[in-house]
Amino acid sequence: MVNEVASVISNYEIASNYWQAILKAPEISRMAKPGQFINILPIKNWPKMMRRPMSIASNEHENISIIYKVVGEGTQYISDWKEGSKVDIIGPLGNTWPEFNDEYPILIGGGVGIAPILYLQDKFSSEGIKHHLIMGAKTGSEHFLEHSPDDGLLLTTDDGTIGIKGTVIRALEAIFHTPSDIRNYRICACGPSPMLNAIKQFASDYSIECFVALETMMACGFGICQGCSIEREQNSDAGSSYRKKYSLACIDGPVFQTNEIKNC
Amino acid sequence: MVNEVASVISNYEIASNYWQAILKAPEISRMAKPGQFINILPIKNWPKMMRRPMSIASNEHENISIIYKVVGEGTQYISDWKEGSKVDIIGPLGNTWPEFNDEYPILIGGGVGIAPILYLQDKFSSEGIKHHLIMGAKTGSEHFLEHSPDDGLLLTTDDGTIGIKGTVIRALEAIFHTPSDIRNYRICACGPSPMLNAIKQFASDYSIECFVALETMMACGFGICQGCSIEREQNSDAGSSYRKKYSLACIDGPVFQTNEIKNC
Amino acid sequence: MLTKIELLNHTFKSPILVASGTFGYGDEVAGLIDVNQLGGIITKSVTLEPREGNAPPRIAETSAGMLNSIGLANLGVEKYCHTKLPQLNKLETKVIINIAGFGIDDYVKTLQILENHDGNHAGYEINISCPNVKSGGMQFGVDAVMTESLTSEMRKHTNKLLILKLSPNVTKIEDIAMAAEAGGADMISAINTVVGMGINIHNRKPVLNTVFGGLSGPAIKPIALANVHKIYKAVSVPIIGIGGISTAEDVIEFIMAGADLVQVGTSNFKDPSIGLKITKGLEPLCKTLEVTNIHDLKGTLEYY
Amino acid sequence: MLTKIELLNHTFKSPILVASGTFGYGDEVAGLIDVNQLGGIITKSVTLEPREGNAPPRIAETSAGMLNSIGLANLGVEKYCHTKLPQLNKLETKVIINIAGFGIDDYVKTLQILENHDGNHAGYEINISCPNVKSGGMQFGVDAVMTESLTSEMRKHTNKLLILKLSPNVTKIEDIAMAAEAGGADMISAINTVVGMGINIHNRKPVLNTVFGGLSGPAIKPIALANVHKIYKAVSVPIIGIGGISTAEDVIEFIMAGADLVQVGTSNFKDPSIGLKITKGLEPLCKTLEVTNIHDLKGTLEYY
Ligand SMILES: Cc1cc2nc3c(=O)[nH]c(=O)nc-3n(C[C@H](O)[C@H](O)[C@H](O)COP(=O)(O)OP(=O)(O)OC[C@H]3O[C@@H](n4cnc5c(N)ncnc54)[C@H](O)[C@@H]3O)c2cc1C
Ligand SMILES: Cc1cc2nc3c(=O)[nH]c(=O)nc-3n(C[C@H](O)[C@H](O)[C@H](O)COP(=O)(O)OP(=O)(O)OC[C@H]3O[C@@H](n4cnc5c(N)ncnc54)[C@H](O)[C@@H]3O)c2cc1C
Ligand SMILES: Cc1cc2nc3c(=O)[nH]c(=O)nc-3n(C[C@H](O)[C@H](O)[C@H](O)COP(=O)(O)O)c2cc1C
Ligand SMILES: Cc1cc2nc3c(=O)[nH]c(=O)nc-3n(C[C@H](O)[C@H](O)[C@H](O)COP(=O)(O)O)c2cc1C
Ligand code: FES
Ligand code: FES
Repeated sequence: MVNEVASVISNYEIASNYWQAILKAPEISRMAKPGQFINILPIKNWPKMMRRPMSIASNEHENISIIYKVVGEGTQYISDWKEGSKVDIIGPLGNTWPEFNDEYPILIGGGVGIAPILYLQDKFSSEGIKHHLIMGAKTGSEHFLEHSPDDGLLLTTDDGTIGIKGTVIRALEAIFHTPSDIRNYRICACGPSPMLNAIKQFASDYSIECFVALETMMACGFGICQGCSIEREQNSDAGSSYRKKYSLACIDGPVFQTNEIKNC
Repeated sequence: MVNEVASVISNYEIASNYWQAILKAPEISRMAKPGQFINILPIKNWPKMMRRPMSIASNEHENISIIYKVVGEGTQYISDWKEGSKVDIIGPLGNTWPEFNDEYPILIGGGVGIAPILYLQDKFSSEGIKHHLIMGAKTGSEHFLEHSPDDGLLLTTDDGTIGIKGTVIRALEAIFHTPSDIRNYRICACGPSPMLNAIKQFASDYSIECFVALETMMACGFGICQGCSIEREQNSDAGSSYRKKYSLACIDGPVFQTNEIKNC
Repeated sequence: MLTKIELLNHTFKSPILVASGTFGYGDEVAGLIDVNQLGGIITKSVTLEPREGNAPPRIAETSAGMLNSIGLANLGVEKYCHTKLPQLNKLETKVIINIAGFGIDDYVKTLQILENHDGNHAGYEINISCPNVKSGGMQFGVDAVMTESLTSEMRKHTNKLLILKLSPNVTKIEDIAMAAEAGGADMISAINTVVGMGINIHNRKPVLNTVFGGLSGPAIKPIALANVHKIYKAVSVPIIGIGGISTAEDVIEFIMAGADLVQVGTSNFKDPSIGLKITKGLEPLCKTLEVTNIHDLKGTLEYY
Repeated sequence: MLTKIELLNHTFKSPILVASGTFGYGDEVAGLIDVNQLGGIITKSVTLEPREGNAPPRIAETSAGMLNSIGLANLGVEKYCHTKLPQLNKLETKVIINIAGFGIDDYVKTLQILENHDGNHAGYEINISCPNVKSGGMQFGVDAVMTESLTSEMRKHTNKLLILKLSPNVTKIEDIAMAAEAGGADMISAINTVVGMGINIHNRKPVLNTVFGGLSGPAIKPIALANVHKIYKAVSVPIIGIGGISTAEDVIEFIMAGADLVQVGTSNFKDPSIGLKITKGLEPLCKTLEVTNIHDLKGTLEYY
């Protein structure tokens, strides 16, 4: 974890209200692993008390990227970043996805939850590991990739404008209703809570291992404020004694196995 | 007084750390008089509670201008205004300089205090009324006009790099030590408190009528908060009963005759 | 009429009133907004005698807030009745006259004088956060017994709305609220400013002439909301929520916490039409929240 | 050494300490800053038994501040002594251990266990703002008599610095400060967080699981400063000023108001190296203010 002044390489809208910023941040880039995030000061005189956490969406050479939606003041300022802007970020923060041995990855991203999923997919792609990627959105204009089922890339939209009509669960069902030899599926997902809870249920029904990257309010991002607590399903052995009943999303997470935690 | 959305015509540095912004604000322009000011919301999400008051420095057709120094967050944001930006201003606020009949005007501006003085000078110039204008600054790079004693324009600098070396008092002395027929001088000044207090003293010593435009903290700018009180030399008859001992700089001022008030 | 409020036989056009000391007497802002569209206006505190107010500096900026020590500058109740009341009578919105004093007598006399004049005002808001000379500089607002005596004494002299405005600078605001209720207050309004201070490090003087002053603005909103909710749990009279309100969402928070009406204060300085903007913003919010009248949201906060 | 402070036989490298609960145990930030350059560190409150803390949500943002209700999550004093104390002993800055409890016994036992372990720590900061089960949910920090008993009881068990940390949620903080002084406290620190609340209007639930929480950050700076100045006028022991500090100018304000040292809390979250940045900023400010040691500024506020 370092506090780095990154410089903005590019920052533009990649789909309707979805933005991507590429940042030159050599230190963080060197250390980062999929699933980790950075904590951003949106502008120099940022009047609020908390930085804005954003998952790392890609990491190449010295550049990391974030994919974000403009939802409030912080993300509004982030979308104003210009090429060459200097921005104050802390990272990499948090844990990473589990080691994959021979498990078959189904990656699912809902909305901007796609960010930490894309970084993981990059890893699988570069290592030539076969996997499925499901991306969910409300409508077609929010997608920035092509629906290509043959390559394992399934898009869903609530309104059916692109890909499968319905939620990502419909895409999951499609995969599981297609005859296949694969038995050791493992889901890695990130997105809005209702989606993750539905996936958690699905995984439990089908007895599939399932990991999710969670979002909570975070004041510090590195285990000090204890604000980002996540209620566990059963007490944890790991971590300090005060992290048995609750885990901290910023250091014990953001990635959790769904059966560890009460709710997504 | 109206709340107007003005559009920025231009905004640039006219001298070292002195900026001028020209705003198209037809309503305010139509009503404004020299000495009056506007109260500015520097940016849309301005996190502080108070607008930033700025004197009107010129008023032509539908355009008013302000001249300002970047001293803090508000003026920093103002200096970021781009051509075409929409800005939220309230005005015109405050009183105006006294009526001139046959009094001979000596106008004095120190630092950014020059703004309300220039607007007044514009009026005299356009009416062909003879006057003197003294402008004081720390150093030459802060001046944006030419020293031209023959036209009645005297510049002073603390370090002597341009014009008369010393404070504006030196320029005043120069005028008063030059033999002249004029007897009915009247000073109108704006600038930092120490300068105004020195001018007040000078005027009193030489028994000259003297008016100053004052700056105080202002929360509302139109007589409601009662935050901008100025202690009077003697009780006032004008205004409400609670404005006898203290005047309100935003409605009873910003222009005061120096012998009305305790301190500048 | 999603935002019309019927309360104690009065109809408020909206739950948004403007707070005492932050809107003058309603006439100063004539060029900027139509006061009659507000739910009501609380006038600047009036006292028995005219007051010049404190020496400058009287205000300072703080993070998301401001400090003030105006010192209740006002023209005194007599002049108020002659110059302000006739104007206020013409307003087509609820007028509530805020009264301040330094002892029970003061308050009662001021009230009596106002009652003796023809006023259309709906009632009185009693500011009990002024330094009380008799108990050695402490404030009424911090003493439950005194609050009850003051309230019941004033209750004898008016049938109009009697609203006690509480100070947050106490250990248990519930006790003061219950005292006001016991004394016969029709409503409680809360909060007045929080005691604060600032220093100009360059001249080594306080930013306010009086050293201590009142903190207001969004900075205190969480404090105000906590106090309103505590009062809501302690009394059954209606409540007016005050403190840091600047958005329609803020208003809903106060109503869910237990307020019936709210007042907007400091935010008026930054945007004199904020009250009307908030009022406009309330309609769509009520629709999103699926209520037919905003009052249905009162106290609907659900605990975890 | 413009900013070195000599106080009660201790040397603080600078007046800037980091506040309890906002800097962990000093090890978590290792990658970001050199803790040893700080004036000191106050560790997260430790209690007799381990505590899991409150259910989420535990934090929320407010204008220029934040609300928290962490619920004193900590590993308990036994484990603290075994896992944290040895690490803290290695620090080359002043360590002050913050203790919280729910009754006098609690506090004293925790202190005794700490005293029975080898610790290089300079002293204890006693957090008396926790809900006290015995007096029905009220807090120690609001009762002068209890504060004095607690202080004098703890005084018997340690010769290290005993610092009482006061709550601002009281009518007269001076009374509590005087009680702590009478009980034998070496110093007073103030303030802990201000009671506040927020509501998520969409799910109609409080933003904190516990409904009420503690407000901190620049929003409360004026409140903190007022409390520090009131305490300064009431007691003669040294004072640690806390609340919303984020700049070197803020530090000077607290010192002029009467503080000897200060703590930076919430601002650490936004900028973990803020403590060191402020320290750097103090040197030039001391020069501008023409003092040879920053301590010369203590209580130099001049009234109008
Ligand atoms: C580990 C982590 C990774 C994230 N990754 C991404 C990402 O890749 N892309 C993306 O678009 N968003 C991501 N988020 C969410 C992102 O942090 C919020 O959208 C952002 O903080 C909103 O800021 P704002 O000022 O624009 O909106 P605000 O108006 O402040 O808030 C809008 C909403 O955002 C949420 N939010 C605000 N502050 C925080 C905070 N400090 N922590 C968590 N949530 C907050 C709240 O639920 C709030 O209601 C992530 C959050 C976490 C915790
Ligand atoms: C009637 C009037 C006319 C003015 N005309 C001009 C002008 O023509 N050109 C110009 O450059 N400046 C003018 N000023 C001063 C100008 O308002 C301040 O410089 C500006 O508000 C500073 O804002 P900031 O956020 O950049 O600085 P901050 O960091 O907020 O403040 C820097 C200093 O500016 C002063 N200041 C801040 N807010 C206010 C306020 N609301 N009212 C008064 N003073 C304040 C304070 O003394 C403060 O120490 C005028 C002030 C008044 C009252
Ligand atoms: C400049 C100023 C003057 C005030 N004057 C009065 C007053 O005369 N009487 C009163 O009861 N409250 C007065 N108040 C307090 C407000 O009515 C209100 O209770 C407080 O400011 C909190 O609300 P806000 O945060 O919306 O401003 C004043 C507040 C300010 C900022
Ligand atoms: C997340 C958080 C946790 C805190 N935990 C403690 C604690 O365990 N013990 C304590 O005495 N104070 C605790 N505090 C209070 C701070 O130490 C400090 O008194 C308060 O936050 C005001 O300072 P600030 O405005 O600089 O944050 C905590 C504050 C925050 C924000
Ligand atoms: S965000 Fe502070 S502990 Fe997780
Ligand atoms: S600035 Fe509010 S009365 Fe003058």
